[in-house]
Amino acid sequence: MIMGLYNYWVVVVLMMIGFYIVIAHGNLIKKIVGLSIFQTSVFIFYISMAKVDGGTAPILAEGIKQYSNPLPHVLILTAIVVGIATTALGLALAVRIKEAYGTIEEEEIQEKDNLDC
Amino acid sequence: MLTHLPILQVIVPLMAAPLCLFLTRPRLVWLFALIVSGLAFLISSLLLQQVMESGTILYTLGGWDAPWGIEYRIDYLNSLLLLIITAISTVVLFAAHTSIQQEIPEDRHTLFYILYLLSLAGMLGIVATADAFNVFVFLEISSLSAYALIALGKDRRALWASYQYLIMGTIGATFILIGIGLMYQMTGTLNMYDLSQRLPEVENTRTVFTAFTFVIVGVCLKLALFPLHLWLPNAYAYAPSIVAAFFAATATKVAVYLLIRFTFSIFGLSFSFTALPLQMLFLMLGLVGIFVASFAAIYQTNVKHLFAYSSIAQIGYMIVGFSVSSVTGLMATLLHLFNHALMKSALFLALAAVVYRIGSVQLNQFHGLGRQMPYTMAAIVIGGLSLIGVPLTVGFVSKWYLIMATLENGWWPVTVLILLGSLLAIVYVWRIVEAAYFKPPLSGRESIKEAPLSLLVPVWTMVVANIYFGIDTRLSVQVAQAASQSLFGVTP
Amino acid sequence: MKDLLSVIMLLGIYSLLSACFFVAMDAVDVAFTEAAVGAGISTLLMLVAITMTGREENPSRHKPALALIVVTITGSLLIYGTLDMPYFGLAQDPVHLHVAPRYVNDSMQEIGVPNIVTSVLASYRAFDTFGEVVVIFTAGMGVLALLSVVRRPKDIVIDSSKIDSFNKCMHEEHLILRIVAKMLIPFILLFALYVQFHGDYGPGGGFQAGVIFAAAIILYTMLFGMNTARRVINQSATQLFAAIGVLLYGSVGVISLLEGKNFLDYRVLSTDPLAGQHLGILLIELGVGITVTAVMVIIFFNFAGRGNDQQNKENSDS
Amino acid sequence: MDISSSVFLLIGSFLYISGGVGILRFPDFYTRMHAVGVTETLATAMILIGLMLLNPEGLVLIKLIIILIMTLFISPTASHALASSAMQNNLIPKLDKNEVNEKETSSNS
Repeated sequence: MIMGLYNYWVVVVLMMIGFYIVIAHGNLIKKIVGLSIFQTSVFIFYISMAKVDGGTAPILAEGIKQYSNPLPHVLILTAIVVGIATTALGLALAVRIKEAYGTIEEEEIQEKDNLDC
Repeated sequence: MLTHLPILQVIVPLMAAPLCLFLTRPRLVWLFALIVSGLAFLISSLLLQQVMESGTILYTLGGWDAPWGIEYRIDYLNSLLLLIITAISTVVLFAAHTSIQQEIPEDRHTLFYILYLLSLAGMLGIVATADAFNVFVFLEISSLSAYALIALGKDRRALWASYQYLIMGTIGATFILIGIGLMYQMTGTLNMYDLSQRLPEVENTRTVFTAFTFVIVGVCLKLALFPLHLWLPNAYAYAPSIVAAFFAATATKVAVYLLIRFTFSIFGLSFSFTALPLQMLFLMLGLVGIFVASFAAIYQTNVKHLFAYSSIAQIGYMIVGFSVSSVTGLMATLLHLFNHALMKSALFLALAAVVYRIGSVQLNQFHGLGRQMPYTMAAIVIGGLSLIGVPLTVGFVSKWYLIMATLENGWWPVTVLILLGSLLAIVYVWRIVEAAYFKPPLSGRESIKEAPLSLLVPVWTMVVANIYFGIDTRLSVQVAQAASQSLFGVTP
Repeated sequence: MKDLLSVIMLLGIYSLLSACFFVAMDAVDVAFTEAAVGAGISTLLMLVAITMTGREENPSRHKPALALIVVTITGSLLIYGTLDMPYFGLAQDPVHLHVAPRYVNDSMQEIGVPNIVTSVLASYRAFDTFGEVVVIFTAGMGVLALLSVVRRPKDIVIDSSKIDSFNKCMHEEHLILRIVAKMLIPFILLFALYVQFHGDYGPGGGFQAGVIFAAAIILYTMLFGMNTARRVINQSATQLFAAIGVLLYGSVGVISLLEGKNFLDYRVLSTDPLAGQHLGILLIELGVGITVTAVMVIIFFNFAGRGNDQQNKENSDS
Repeated sequence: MDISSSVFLLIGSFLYISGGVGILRFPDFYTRMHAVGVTETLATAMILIGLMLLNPEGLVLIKLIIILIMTLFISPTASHALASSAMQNNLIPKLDKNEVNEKETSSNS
């Protein structure tokens, strides 16, 4: 059981590290870093399930019988692109927030908002 | 071409968006976007007609059969949603040109329309597809454009609201992605229909249970179900008025659709309501959501905030209907989905008109507007009556079915609570009426005029729709009934 | 760690390591993309962003207890979920028995491309990829809506005389870097084209090629300055290119619609279905490549342009 | 052939490790850079040559040669860029061998 599942357990640990950074840290850039780790660990999870022991990369060649599953690879290619798109937009927002509020710390922004109200 | 309607529904707005970059003048872009949205509306009504005549429509993309390629599957449920989204989008776009003149800088107008069309296409894609991963891709298209659209708001708080929405939305989407991955791992397929066939074999595993939980939590984040609603009020309040009108009427509806699709069509009724104490949980969350959000709405001084909290309360009603898990209950949810879209678009469009004239939506700025902008204020009053659920408005119809559903199950305490929730709605709507009609106009503001016709026409279109569908309920009830019956597997 | 620069560098290393892991897991295409995107472009964007937002993180006052509880619940739920999972790497896992075998066994006869990932990506699930291109396009438009700076024509007139003198003094400083970069850039561009058109046979394809192509342009911009790069690369033309890529992809689909087949059915593109598939994949990969390049360049230019603009403002204030 | 390639690979790995030790043990930025910059170029070259000997024909060989040439250009340039930007940002190289100074830099890093 340990040999069969350890890969997924590592993924869960990575995932939770990323998730923790997203919700616990107040710095906007760091939140995006956490999001990135979170997403990358999901990619690792998908790719792990595609692996077949003794298989090779899914590029057809003569003399090879066993290939790894190509479908998760395709899904993750798409997901990586979605990830970078989110990162870019999040960073753009962080830059604008810095210009508008003069800070990228969550608590200071909340304080300034409360003053506005 | 009629056989290609399902795909045209999505790709028409999707491909129109990049085409906008080739048009030079914002006015042309607006006209183009309006035509595209109108075309999408036409397509969706044709689709609904086809579904009513010949049942579910299947469409395979790229000519590959379903579990291998991606498939579109249009039934009553999707076609109802498609119709709502395209109709609201067309009416809202009609008002967009006037409204964004004041709220968005001139050089961003073209980008605004592009992002708007992308967001529309993303929502249509989520609703039309029958492939679980395709849902994720289109979810991201609609959410990314939503973040950018919200951040276009004038106030700097719009940026912060948009950032919070981005974080919550991405966590939600990633949860859905994990859920889809776990389902795929157990079944080896991504097609929704295929999943529903293959999941029962493995439904007693802990992995499927985890997959279900993750999907539900992810969708609830997008849905802004209490207590995951924290991103919603600010996002709606500080976004440009037009964006708020569009999203308040459609975005959460798409999330409700996903919830229904995943629980009923993929995991199946028996699994969904036995694996978790889902019924009790959703009933509780829905009711608590109604009360907390309604009380919060009463204490708001910003009218957009007020209506945003009222949206959260209305989502509570939909979830209560959902948790009844009977044909009537689901029907009430679908009807409320349809009706709430009508109400909220009318209300937020009317607010857009107010912003256009006085530049603010603080409650204390509303004083005396009842006489200065009579048509706009009348629209807000009718929309508010509809929120409360007064007879002859759409709000009455859906509340009626909701109460029927709870009584059918013998949940009379729930019925009482729903009625109490409506009383709270009276309180917050009354605050606006009081400010607008019973307070003297503010000094220095005597010259405020009625909103221009280009804003009044869409507002009143929605108001008339509110009344029309409140009196003539044939279309909405028939479609909602057919949809919920097919989801429960009852043959009519 | 309070220094955001090192946080970002570590994130880059993490991405590169996960790319290595993907190679070990036989996912070469994914590894390629992760190396180019995670370790390359996203690290770069974050670095540009922290030049504007500052690299120090404030000491935090938050209470992590709630976050810890949420994370522990989610984590234990996931661990609970893994217990019934099919074991890692076994050939009889359900993932490998349903749907996927057709891709492995029949894609050669149906599509005729050795790289199965490419054939699934570009033909069986081509609509997902279309969605992916639109996601990238959306991100580009979103960044444009958030960050683009309106240039007054006055600035540009003053610029052109300034650029040359500025360039000369910079030339001394970055002599070695510039010469090496000048030698490298053609190779990078060539490599991008290779990846673009070799995607059918080996790892690679439109997306990776687009990122590499954009990397060459970004390298040029970093070394020779925004203003010099602006002379070469026209901003509004880049935006049009982003649109053209999406439209190219979409119009391949529309052609099949007009021919009476379903959307993105490439078999109509040629009399021989296999040749049609080939042509279709080539065209859509080209569309992906164009859009990705254009959008990456748009994103970088807007970030960097915003930074320059901020500096100019500070200078004129002081 | 196999033996010679393994010898090259071993030398390369040893150089990498010594570079890594250098990063940890050397006192300040410039010496650390020196340790990595010098060993890394040579180590990469050694490993690439080792790989070439393993597979001395065909497309792979050409690719390896191209990688080798590129590395010979890029890694010294990267070290140069790092060092010069450190210099521009007023990081003063440690010149005296004062014990106190050494402790400061190691605690800073």
